[in-house]
Amino acid sequence: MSKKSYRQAINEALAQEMRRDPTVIVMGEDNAGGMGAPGDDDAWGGVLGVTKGLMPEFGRDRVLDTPITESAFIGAAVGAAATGLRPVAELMFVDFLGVCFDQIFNQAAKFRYMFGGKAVTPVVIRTMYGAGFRAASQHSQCLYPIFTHIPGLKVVVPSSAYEAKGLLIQSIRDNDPVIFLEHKVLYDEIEEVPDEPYTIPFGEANLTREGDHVTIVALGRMVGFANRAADALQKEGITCTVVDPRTTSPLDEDTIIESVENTGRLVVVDEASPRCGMAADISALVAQNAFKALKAPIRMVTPPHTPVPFAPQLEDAYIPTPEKIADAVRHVMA
Amino acid sequence: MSKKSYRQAINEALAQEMRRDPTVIVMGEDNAGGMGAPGDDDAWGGVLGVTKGLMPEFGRDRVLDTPITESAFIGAAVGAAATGLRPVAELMFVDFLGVCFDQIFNQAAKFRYMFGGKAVTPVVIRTMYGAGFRAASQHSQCLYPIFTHIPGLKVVVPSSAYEAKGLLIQSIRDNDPVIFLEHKVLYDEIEEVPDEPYTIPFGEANLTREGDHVTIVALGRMVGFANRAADALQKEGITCTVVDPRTTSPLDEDTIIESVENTGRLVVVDEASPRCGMAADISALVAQNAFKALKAPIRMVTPPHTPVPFAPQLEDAYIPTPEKIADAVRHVMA
Amino acid sequence: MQLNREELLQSYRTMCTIREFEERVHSEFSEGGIPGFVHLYAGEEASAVGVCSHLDDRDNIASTHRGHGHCIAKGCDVNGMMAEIFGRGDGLCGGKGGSMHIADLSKGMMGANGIVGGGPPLICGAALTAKTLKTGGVAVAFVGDGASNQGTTLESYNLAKVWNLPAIFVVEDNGYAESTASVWAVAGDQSKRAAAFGMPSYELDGNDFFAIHQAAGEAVERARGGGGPSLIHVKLTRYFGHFEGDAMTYRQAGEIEVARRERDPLRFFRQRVTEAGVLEAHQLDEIESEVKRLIDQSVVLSKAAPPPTPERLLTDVYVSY
Amino acid sequence: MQLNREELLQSYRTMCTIREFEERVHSEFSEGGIPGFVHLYAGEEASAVGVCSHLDDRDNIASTHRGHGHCIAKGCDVNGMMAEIFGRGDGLCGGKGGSMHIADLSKGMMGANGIVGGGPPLICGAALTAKTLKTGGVAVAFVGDGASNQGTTLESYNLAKVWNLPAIFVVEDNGYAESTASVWAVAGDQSKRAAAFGMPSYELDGNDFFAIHQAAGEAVERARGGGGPSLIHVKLTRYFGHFEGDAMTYRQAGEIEVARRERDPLRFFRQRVTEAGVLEAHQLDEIESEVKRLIDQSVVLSKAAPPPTPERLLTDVYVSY
Ligand SMILES: Cc1ncc(C[n+]2csc(CCOP(=O)(O)OP(=O)(O)O)c2C)c(N)n1
Ligand SMILES: Cc1ncc(C[n+]2csc(CCOP(=O)(O)OP(=O)(O)O)c2C)c(N)n1
Ligand SMILES: [Mg+2]
Ligand SMILES: [Mg+2]
Repeated sequence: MSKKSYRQAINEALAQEMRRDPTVIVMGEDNAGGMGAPGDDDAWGGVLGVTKGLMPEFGRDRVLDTPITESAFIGAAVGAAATGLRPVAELMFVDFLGVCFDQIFNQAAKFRYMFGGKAVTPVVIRTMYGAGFRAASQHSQCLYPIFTHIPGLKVVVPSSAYEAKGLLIQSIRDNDPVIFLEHKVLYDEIEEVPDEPYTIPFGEANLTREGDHVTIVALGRMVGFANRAADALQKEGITCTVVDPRTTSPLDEDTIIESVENTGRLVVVDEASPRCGMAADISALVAQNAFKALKAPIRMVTPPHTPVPFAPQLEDAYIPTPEKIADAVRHVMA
Repeated sequence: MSKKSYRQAINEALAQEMRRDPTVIVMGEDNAGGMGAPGDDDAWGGVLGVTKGLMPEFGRDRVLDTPITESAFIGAAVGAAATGLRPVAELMFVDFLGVCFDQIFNQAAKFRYMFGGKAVTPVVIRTMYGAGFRAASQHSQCLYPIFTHIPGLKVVVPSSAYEAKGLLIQSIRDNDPVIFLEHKVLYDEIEEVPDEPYTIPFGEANLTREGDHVTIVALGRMVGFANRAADALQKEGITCTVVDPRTTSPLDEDTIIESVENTGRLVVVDEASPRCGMAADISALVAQNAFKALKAPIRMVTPPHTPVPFAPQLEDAYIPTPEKIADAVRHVMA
Repeated sequence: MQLNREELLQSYRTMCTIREFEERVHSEFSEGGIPGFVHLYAGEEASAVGVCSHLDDRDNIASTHRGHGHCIAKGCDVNGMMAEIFGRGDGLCGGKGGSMHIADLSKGMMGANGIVGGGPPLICGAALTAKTLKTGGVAVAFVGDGASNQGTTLESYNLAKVWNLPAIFVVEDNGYAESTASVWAVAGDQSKRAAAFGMPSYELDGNDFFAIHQAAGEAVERARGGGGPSLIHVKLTRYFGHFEGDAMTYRQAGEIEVARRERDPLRFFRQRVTEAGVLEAHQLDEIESEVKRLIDQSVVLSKAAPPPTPERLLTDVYVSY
Repeated sequence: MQLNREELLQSYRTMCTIREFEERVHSEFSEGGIPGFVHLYAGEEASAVGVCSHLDDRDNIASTHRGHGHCIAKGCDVNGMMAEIFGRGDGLCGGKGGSMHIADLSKGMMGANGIVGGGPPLICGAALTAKTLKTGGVAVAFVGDGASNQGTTLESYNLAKVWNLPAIFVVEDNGYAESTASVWAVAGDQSKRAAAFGMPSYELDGNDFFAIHQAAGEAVERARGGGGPSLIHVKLTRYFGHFEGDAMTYRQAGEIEVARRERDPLRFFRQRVTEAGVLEAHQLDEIESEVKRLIDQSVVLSKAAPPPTPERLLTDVYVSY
């Protein structure tokens, strides 16, 4: 056990799995960096340094830099997975899915079904998401509702360093295509993380706290925000259960429903766009399956239906905050 | 007024708008067809003949065939729209969005916002969707929840020939990027359609029937199914309001909420995949905003979370049916 | 690359199997027994067989919507294929894929593909597996003239070269992408495209099995030896419409008849081997009759087979969920 | 193509403006005043200006993440640009776009772009508009060496040629895509790629304004005259990191210093025009001082300007909704 950042936890998960299993390879733009360039060889480790140090240990044959051709190399990861490797491919920002989505949603996701159960495609696509970096509309999206919509994909949204390590190791060992979403603002957040490898199963939500009055379901970076909101509400005598589903597909429906059955109230917090988003998905689940338990309307806390703006003041107003979450809880308590 | 098929209604809308406005152009794979080939010139009119006859009237400069390069030509439509044309581009099957999605969701959808309100991008992307053709996993998807998720896009899902004509003319005259989704199984369905041009505004739902007990919200091909279910239920003394939202973005939230406030019960029917889909989106809207009116759990009728299978028996089991809709209504009435 | 008698007989048998399979699917489709979209490969047999006769189970191919020929050439079970096309539960994909999604990964057949340009990136991946695990395998992407313009295909040329992959791209240029002529839609030319990405290439008559076999042999040898990717451009004719039901008004009247009469790859093969005295006509005739029986039987079996059981709707989405 | 004195002075002024703008953004960024990702164009000025000096308001360009130079060369307001980069309400995009999304459609500047390869398809569209409406306009896509591999770019070459569009593709090859060298990532070569799609091309020293101006003039003339697309490949050096904050460990020590000393496009220009006696050094010096004042002022204005008002979060998503 030692303090590790979210970035380090991910890096360690990759390194440990690569040591364990020679079929695990890593690829992406500048994942080592410096390919063909006169300076350092392991120059980058991806644009935010997450894969740094892997190439010196595992070599260029297992840590591959790529040209900027996401269709070709994400597709190559898919094809390699279907033929015997366990590639972990980095789609730098999830916002870039538009240039390679076919290989993910029509190929990787559907092979097993279309081929009558005969294909196994253990590919992991690591990708950065989320607002807060002043990176504007094309580098700040969440987009995991799109992956969640697609049958055949698994979708993982780790909320902390501990979660990231265990979920990434699980992702690599999993035999289905997995989209692993890393919130760029969390990379430097630090917590105690075991040094040895461990897995966190998919589809098992984590109750980060338990309370009596309201169930808050939150994802990724929003889990921390929900807990901050719950801290503040506690002083007002409102206690909350905060559910981190960890994976949006599979989704731990039972834990969510059970919690709402206990509290009778639901607030869903998500940083993704609201329409056909995760907040709606979870709200609908509860409205269909735990309606009788509900004492108040469900409340969703999401950004507005707008692209992510650049100016810091606007971006801060865009992202859900602990204050907005607390307000929503107060609203369902009223 | 005369009987027209859904296909003819769309074709007529295109022709009338092209006559009215010389900046309207049409493009897509084989939209005329026969380009460079020794036989007929207007050989195809798109793969299911929807644009047939336009090229002979408007010429090759306004009805453009394209190579099979969706990124390039959908992007070209977007770029042309931003510089003064009103292109109607055909993405043959919506399933192909994966090879061109960036130009739609990061370019067209975001220009206006990113550029501080200075861009106008009046592009229409016509595309075929839906199951029922035994066309298997990569040619049968709905996928409009993905477009609906994206701020900046408008999304239109016409449920009949009359709707198709009015909504397409509106789409072409609209100044925002519009995704216009044509259900391939509806092309040969016939109804009375005015001969003259008319528009149907976006964000105004259509009540195809009114009843007291249950609100059924249904989209596209499912509108007809919902009405068949309502016919059957009527015999059991259950009367339904069937709401066709017509556009999923903007969504006529008020009409949906108002109807649920009247009936107290909601069934949402959608042919799209269930997770983060339209059924969830509409259910969540109601669970947040009309909760007090609800007398029973909301019920969603969708396909399962699987790709679309090929075998007719499986595909028929995949698609929601009038029977399944009626069952859901009975369930919320119980 | 010399072929012995056994190999020649085998090649002819495979080409005949494809031809007969497709002719039969054509007639069964028009009788209404086959659901969905079906794209036939008849007329293009020399390409699939000329290339795949160099491949074994280490090697992978990715195919297109027009995939039956590639499947048969790569060793997929013909009964399983026919049953799949009929949508039967014992089809090669359990009836869940259909004509556009036939695959058999155990044979290195990574799937027909409903997405134009879907295959080349996958093939980069299969080639990467071969290179990484040092299996000695190669990977082949078949693409049409239409697919040769798709960004996914062009990107794959670059990636295959940059990563020095044992990959081969076979551009099957049948003159049309749906109703659009390749002379119009393909700017420049295929060999120059290969050269532009630093790949050696071949321009071949796609009716000439021997030319294709020779070039593919070189390309496969180069790939296996670590020499990187190649491109093979073959010009050929499809004997049926783009899909079954296509009225083909964009084609020249008599175009197919002329091709069948003058450039049939099967007849071309027969002529070459009999004229050279390597095989005798009756040997080839026997193969044809055998193949006919085989395909007849596959249709009989498929028609008799039951559809998938209803619970199969929900299986095979994930390995575990 | 001869340039008169006025044009030469104007070209130098634009190049200086870009250089000074970028140097200033660099120092302001390191002081912490500028949010987000910023990619600087310093060192590449001759390309933007050499090309854009042939363009007017009929003409459109699409730029990249490294867009400031293209914006300035196409006539975007420098104060508006600086304010945008600082995230101010009076920025060219109201503070909603930032460095990666500066656009001014009224000037034919269709946007910097956060997506590598995002621009070329758009430019096919702008060229199509020009062709359809017979405006006489042309459209130019600037792409990096990294972007030159992207499928969207390669598809656009084909579409531009097939549709015979008045389009020009300028590949700005600064040797790197992020930390990856173009000699590694770009298989084959750029001119052969152009040839592979049937386009004429130019291979140029990107520090030589005059060579670029000459070639771009030809390409623009060809496009305006209905002669279709061209490709211009320029080799140049970026003087800063991939983005601000990049430690550039992948580069050769001293690489930038050498380039600045030996191949600076501004110095190159100065030398040529003064040696030829067309302009005098003091004229150029004056321009430099003027530009410095202009940029100084833009920074002062930007710093003083207020952020966007909160309600702007919700505006500009649609024209109407
Ligand atoms: C991405 C994508 N775009 C369009 C289609 C529709 N489509 C299917 S086959 C085809 C023509 C392909 O032509 P070519 O590559 O020459 O292959 P051929 O049919 O001639 O064998 C088209 C346009 C598709 N399936 N996928
Ligand atoms: C589709 C996509 N992939 C990756 C990136 C991340 N990215 C931004 S700039 C860049 C390098 C671009 O290199 P090049 O085209 O040579 O332009 P340069 O930065 O050298 O001007 C990369 C990989 C992106 N923005 N979009
Ligand atoms: Mg073809
Ligand atoms: Mg570069």
